[in-house]
Amino acid sequence: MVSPMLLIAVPLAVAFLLPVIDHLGRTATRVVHLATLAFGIVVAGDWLYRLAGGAATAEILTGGWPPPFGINLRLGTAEAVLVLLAYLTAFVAALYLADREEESNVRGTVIQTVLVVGAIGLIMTRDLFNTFVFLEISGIGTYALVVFGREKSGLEAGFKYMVLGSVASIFVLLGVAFLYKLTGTLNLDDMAGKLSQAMVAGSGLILLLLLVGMIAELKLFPLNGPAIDLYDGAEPGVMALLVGTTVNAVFYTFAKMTALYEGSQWVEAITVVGMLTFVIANLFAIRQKKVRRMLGYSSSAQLGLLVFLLPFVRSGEILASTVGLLVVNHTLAKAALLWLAGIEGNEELDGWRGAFATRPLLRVGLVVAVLAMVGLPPFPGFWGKWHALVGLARGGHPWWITILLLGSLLEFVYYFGWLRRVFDGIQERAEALRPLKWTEVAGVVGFTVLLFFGVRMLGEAWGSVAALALAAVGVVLVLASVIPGRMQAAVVLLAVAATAWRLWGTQLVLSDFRGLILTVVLFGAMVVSLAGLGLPAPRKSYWGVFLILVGSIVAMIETTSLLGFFAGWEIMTWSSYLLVSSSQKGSRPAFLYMVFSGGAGFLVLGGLMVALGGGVQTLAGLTTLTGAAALSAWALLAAGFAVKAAAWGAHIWAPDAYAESPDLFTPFLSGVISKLPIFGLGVVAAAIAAPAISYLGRAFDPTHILAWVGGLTAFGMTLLAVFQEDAKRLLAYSSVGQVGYIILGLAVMSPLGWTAALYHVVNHLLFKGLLFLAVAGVIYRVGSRQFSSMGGLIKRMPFSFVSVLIGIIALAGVPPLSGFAGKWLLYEALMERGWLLLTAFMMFSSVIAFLYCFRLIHSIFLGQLKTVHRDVREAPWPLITAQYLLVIPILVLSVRPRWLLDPLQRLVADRFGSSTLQAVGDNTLVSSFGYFNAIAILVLVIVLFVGLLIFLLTAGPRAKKVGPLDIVYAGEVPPPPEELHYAWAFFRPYQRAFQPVLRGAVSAFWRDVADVSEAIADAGRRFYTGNAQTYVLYAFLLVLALAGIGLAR
Amino acid sequence: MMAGNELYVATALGLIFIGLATVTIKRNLIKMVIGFSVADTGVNLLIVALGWFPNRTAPIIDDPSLLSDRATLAVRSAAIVDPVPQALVLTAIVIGVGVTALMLAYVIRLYATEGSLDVSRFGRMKW
Amino acid sequence: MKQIVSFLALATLAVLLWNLAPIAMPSDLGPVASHYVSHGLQENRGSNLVTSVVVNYRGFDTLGEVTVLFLSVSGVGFVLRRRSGLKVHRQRPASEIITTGARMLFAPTVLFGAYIFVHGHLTPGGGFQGGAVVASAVLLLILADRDLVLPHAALGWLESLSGFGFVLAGVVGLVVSGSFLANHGIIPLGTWNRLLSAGIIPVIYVLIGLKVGSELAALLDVMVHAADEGEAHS
Amino acid sequence: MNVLSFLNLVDLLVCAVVLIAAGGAALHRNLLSAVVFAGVASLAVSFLFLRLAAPDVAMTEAAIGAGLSTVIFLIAVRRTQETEEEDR
Repeated sequence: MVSPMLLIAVPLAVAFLLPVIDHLGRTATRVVHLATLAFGIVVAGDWLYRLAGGAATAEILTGGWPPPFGINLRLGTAEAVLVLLAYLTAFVAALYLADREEESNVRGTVIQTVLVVGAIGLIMTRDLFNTFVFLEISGIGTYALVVFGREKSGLEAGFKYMVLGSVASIFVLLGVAFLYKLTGTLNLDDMAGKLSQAMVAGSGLILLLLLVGMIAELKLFPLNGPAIDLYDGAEPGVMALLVGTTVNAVFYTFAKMTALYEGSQWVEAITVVGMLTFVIANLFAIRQKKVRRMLGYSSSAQLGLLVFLLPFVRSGEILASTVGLLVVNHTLAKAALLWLAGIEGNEELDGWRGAFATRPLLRVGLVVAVLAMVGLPPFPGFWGKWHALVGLARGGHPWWITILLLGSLLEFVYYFGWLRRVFDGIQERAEALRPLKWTEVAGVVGFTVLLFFGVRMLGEAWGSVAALALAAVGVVLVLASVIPGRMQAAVVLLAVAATAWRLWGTQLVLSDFRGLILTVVLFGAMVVSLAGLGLPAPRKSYWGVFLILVGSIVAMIETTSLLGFFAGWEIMTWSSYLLVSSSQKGSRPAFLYMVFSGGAGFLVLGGLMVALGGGVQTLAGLTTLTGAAALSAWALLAAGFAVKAAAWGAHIWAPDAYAESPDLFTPFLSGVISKLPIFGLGVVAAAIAAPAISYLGRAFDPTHILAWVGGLTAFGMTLLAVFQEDAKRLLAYSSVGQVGYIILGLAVMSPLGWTAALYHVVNHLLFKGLLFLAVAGVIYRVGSRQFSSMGGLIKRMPFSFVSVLIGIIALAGVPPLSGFAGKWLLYEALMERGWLLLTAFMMFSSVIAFLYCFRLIHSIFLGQLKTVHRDVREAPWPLITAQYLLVIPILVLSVRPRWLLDPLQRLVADRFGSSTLQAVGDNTLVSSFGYFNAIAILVLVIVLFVGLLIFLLTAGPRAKKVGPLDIVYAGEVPPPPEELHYAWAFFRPYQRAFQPVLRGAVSAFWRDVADVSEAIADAGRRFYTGNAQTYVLYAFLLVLALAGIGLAR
Repeated sequence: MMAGNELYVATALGLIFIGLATVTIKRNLIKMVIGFSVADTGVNLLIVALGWFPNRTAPIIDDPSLLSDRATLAVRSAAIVDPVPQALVLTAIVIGVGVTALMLAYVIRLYATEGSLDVSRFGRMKW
Repeated sequence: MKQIVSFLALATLAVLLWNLAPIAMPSDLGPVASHYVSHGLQENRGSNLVTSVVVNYRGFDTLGEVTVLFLSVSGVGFVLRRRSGLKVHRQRPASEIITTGARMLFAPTVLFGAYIFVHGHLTPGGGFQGGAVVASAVLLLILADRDLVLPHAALGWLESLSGFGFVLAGVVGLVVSGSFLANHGIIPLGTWNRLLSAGIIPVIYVLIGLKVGSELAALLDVMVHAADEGEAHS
Repeated sequence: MNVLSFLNLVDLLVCAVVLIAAGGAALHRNLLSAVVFAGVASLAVSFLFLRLAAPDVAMTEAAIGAGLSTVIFLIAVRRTQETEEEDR
C-alpha cells in the first residue's frame, strides 16, 4: 500500500521540477505530467478499492505528531472518491488542454498540477488553517489558469473572481483565527467538540464570518456572480478541470466544516442559502442566451443543492453517500458538457442548431450528459436525488421537497431548451467540420461512459432481467449506428418477440392489470417494429432508443418497488422524448412534451415521497397508507398521471407531440405510451384511493374531480379534433380524448367502470394504432399530413382505406365493431354511479366524435383524387401487415367481446371483490341495466347497412364524376389552392358555434406562466451587474443581513 | 491605561475597514489591490494581537537548563506569548504577497486590453 | 450611491466586528499552544518556538505556503506571457556609481540573508525573512542594471531543486518515522542552541530560504521583464 | 511616567501613523504616493509586531510586506499609469 501522503507529495514534487524538466522539451513535460496524474489515478483507485472492501480509513500525520499538535490528513471512502475524481478529471483535462493554446507554456502545466495538489489537500486535511492554505492554493491556481486560451474575457472574469475570492479569504482567515482563539486548537474534529461544549458569546459572529467566506468560495447566491462570469469567460476545458478538482474540494471542505455549525443558529441559514441558490440560479438560467453562462448558473444551482443537503447529512436524515452520488454525477456530467461546449465552440445558444450533426458519438454524449445533469435515471444523479428526497420525506420536510422539485423543473426547461436547439437544425447542418483529435474527445467519451455506473443501481431497483436485457440491446443498437435502420427494426421486433415469448403465460395474462398493460405494450411494440421494416428510421439511433423505451416500460410494469417504478417511469419519459424529437420538426413539440412530462414526473415523485414518508417501500405496501397522507399522495399521483395523460388543462403539449412525432412513433405514443398513466392510475393511485376517499368522509369525493377531468378531456379534445386540417393532429386530439374516457372509467371506481376503462385500453390500442399506421402509410406516399393535399385515395390505397374504415367504426363506438361494447359499458357505469350529467356529456361528445371520424375517411380517401397523386402506390407491405395485425383482433373482439371481458372480469373481481357483469353464452353480456349480444347486433347492423346501400344505389341520384380542377373562376382573385380543396374548413359552421369554448384559454394560461417566469428571471438576473465592487458589496450586505437575522435570535 | 490589546485590535480593524473601503469604493484597479494589501496587513495584525499577552516575551527559549529543569520550564512557558498565531501570520504574509503579485499581473494585463484602470470598464459579462 | 451604501455597510461591519474584541482579549494559552511551549524544546531542540511550529508542527502549512509562492510566480508568468499591448518598463540607465554600489552590496546582502535562514531555529527570522533579503539583493542588481540578464537557468534549478528537496525531506520523514515532515529519527536532534541542532529543521529552513529567495527573485524578474524580453529582438 | 506608559504612548503614536498612512494610501490620487503610503503603513505595523512580541513576524512584515510588496506595486504602477483617473 502506498501512503496516501504521496497523493500530495508526488504531484507537488513534480510541479516543482517541471520547469527544469521542460528544458528537455515540451514532450517531456507532457509525459511527466500525464504520468504523475496516472500515478495518482492508480493510487487513489487502489485506495478506493481497499476502502470499499472494508479497509480502515487512513489517518496521515505530519511533523511526526498526532493531532491536534500536528496537522493530520484523512483518506476515507468519501475522500478517496473525490481524490480519484480529481485525478481523473485532471488527467483527461490535461489531454484536452494540451493543444488548446497556440503557444503552450510550461507554467500552464505547472499550474494545472498544483491545482490538483490544492484540491487534494483541501479534501484530505483535517486542519482549519491548513484548509485556508489550500483554499489559497486552489484560488491562486484558478485565477492563474482562467486566462488560458481566451485572454480578454478570461481576464475580466478572473479579476472579478479574484476580487471576491480575496474578500472571501479575509473572512475565512478572520474566522479561523478567532476560532483558534476561542478553542485553542486548529484541528477540525478537536475544534468541533470544543465548540459544541461551549458556545461562547460572539462565536455566532465568528462562525458567520467563516460562513460568508465559504458561501463566496462555494459560489452560492448571492455571491455567485463572478463564478458565473468565469464560466462565461474562461476556456471551458479549464472550467471542466476546476469542476472536477477545486469545486468539489471546496464543497467537501465546507461539508467538513458543518461539524462546527452543529447546534448554531446558522444551520438554517445554510439550508436556506443552498436552496435559494438552487432555485434562483436555475430560474435565471432559463433566460440565458449563452451556453457557457447557462452552464455556470447550472453549476451554481447544483452546488446550492449539495450545500442545502449538508445539514440533513449532519442530522442523519440523509446519507453522505447520497450527496456523494450527486457530486460524482455533477462532476462527470458538467465536465463532459463543458468539454463539448469547448469542442463545439459556439457561445450563443442559438448557434447550437444542429450541433454535432455529423458526429453522432458526441451527440450521444451530449444527450447522456444532459440527462444525467437534470437527474434522470439510470445516471447517478437520479439515485442521489431520490434518496435525498426520501430522507427529506422521512424527516418531514414536505415544503423543501416541493421547492426542490420546482427548481428541478426549471432545470428541465433550460437543459431541454438547449437540446431543442441541437435537435432543431440537425437535418440542415452537415458541413465539413475541422477534424477532431482523440485527446479532445477522450474526456467526453470517458466521462459519459463512467456515468453509466448508475446502471448498477438500476439493476437493483428493477430486478427485471427482461427489461435490462431489452435496454442493453437498445444501448448496443444506439452505438451500432452502422446497422441499417430496417435491420435494426428487425432486431427490435425479434427482441420484443423474445420477451413476449419468455413472459407468455406467466406475466403476460389479461386477468391482471400489469399483465394486461404488459400485453398492450409488447403487442404494440411488435406491431410498430413490424411496420418499421417498411419505413426508413427517422434517426440512426431511433430503434436503439425505442428498445430502451420498451425495456423501461416492461420494468415499470414488472417492478414491485416504488423506486423501480419511478426509475422506469423516468426512463420511459426521456426515451420517448428522444423519439418524439427525432423527426424533422419534432424538436419543439418534444421540448414541450419533456417539460410537461417532467412536471408530471415530479408530481408523481411528490406523491411517492408522501408514501415513502409514511414508511411505504413497495407498490403493494401503498394500501397501508391512511388519512391525510393517503389523500395528498393520491392527489399528487392522480394529478401527475393526468398531466402525463394530457388531461384537459395540461393537454397543450399533446397535439404537437403526436403530430410532429415520426410517423412510426405516433402509433406507439398514442396506443401504448398514453396507457401508462392509466397503469399508474389503476395500479399506483387506485391503491390509495379508498383511504383517500374515506379521509374526506361524505363531504366530498375526490374521484369525482378526476372523473370530471376525464370527462372534460374527452369532450374538449373530441371537439378540437373536429376542426383540425391535419390528419395526425386530428388523431392526436382524438387520442387524448379517448384517454379521457379511460380516466373517467377508472374514476368511477366500480367494477363496471373499470371493466369499461380496461376494455377501452385494449380497444384504443387496436384502433388508434391502426389509424395512425394507416395514416402513416398515406403520409409516406403522399408526403403531406394536410387533408387539403389528400383526397380520393381510395383507388390508389384500398388496403389503407379498409384499415381506416374499420378503425373509425371502432373509434366511433357504434355497432357493430368492438368500440361499442366499451362505450356501452362506460355509460352504464356512469349511470350506476349516479353521475347522470357526466353520462349525458359523454353521450354528446360521442356524437361529436362521429364528425371527425367521417372527416378522416372522407377527406383522405373519398372525393377527388389529386392529379399529382395519380401514380401513388399502396403503403409498403410491412405497414399493411402491421395494420392487419390490428384489424384481426378488432374483428375478433367485435364478435367475441367475452374473450377480453372474461379475464377483465377476473381482474375486476380481484380488485373489488365482485363483478357485476355476468356472461350468458358466448357472446352475450348481462349487467344490471340490460344485456348485450354482440352477434345479434352485428347481424342487425349488417342487415341495416346492406338495406341502406341497396336503397341508395337504386333510389338515390347518381353521383356525377368531375375532375379535380373543374372549378370556374368568375374574374375574382383565386384564394390559396388549399382553400379550394373540398375538405377545407369542413366543419366551419360548427366551429363558429363553438368559438367561445375553443378560444384557447388553456394555452393562454400556460403562455402566461412561461412569460411571467421569464419576466421574473429577466428582472432578477440584473442583480448580477457585472461590476466587481458590487459583488464585494453583496458579500458585506450578506454578512449584515445574516447577522441581523441570526444574532437577533 | 490600556490593560489589554484593544489598541492593536482597534488599529487592525481600522486597517481592515480602510482596506476594504478602498476595495469597494475606489474605482482604480491598483487602488483596489492596495486596499487588499492594507486589509491583509490588518488581518495579520489582528491575528498576532490575538496571541499576545501583556508582559510576556517572544516565543524564544534561550536557556539550555530548561531542557532538564521542568519546573522552571513551566514557569518560563507561562511567560511566553502564543507562538501559533505568529506562525500562521508568517504563512499569511507570504500568501498575501503572492496574491498581490498575481493581482498586479492581472492589472497590468487588463490595462493592456483597455488602456484604463477603471474597474467599471471591466463589467462586460453580466446578467 | 453605491459608494455610500458600501461605506455604511462596512462601517456597520466594523462595529459588528468590534463586538469580537472581548474574545480577542488575552486569556491563557490554549491546549495546543501550551503543548508547544512546554514540549517544543524537548521535541525539536530549537530555541525559536515559532520556527518549531512553522517547520515541524505545522510544517505542512509551510509546504503549502511555499507552494503558494511558487504558484503565484508561475501565475504571474502565465498571465504576463503574451506581449500584445503591454507597456514596456522603460528606465533610464542607472549611473555608474549606483551600478557599482549595487554590485558591491550584492554579496553581503546575500550572505546576510543566508545567515538569517541558517539560524532560523535559533534566532528570530528564518527561511522567509532570509529569502526575502536574498531577493532584495537580486532586486538591487535589477534596479542597478536594467539590461542585466539573470542566470535564469541557474535560478530555475535552484527554485526547482529547493522545492523538490523540501518535499523530499517530508517523504524521508514519512519513510523513516511514518509521518510526513517528521523530525525524529532522521538527523539527531543534537545539542541545544548549536547551529547543527534541532534535527532536520535547519535543513528544511535552509531549503525554504533558498526556495523563497529564488522564488521572490523570480517574481521580481518576471514582473519587470516578462513579456518585454521579446521586444528587444522584434 | 515610567517606561511602560512611555511605550504605550509610542504604541498609540505608531497606531495613529499606521491608520493615517493607510488613509493616505486609500485617498492619495497619485498612485506612486499611495503605494509609498501603504509601504509606510506596513513598516509601522511591523514595529507593532515587534511590540507584540513577534520578532519573526516583524522581520517578515518588514522584508516582505513593506519591502517586496512595495517594489512590485511600484513595478505595476510603472507598467500602467501613475495617477488615479476615472473615466465617465
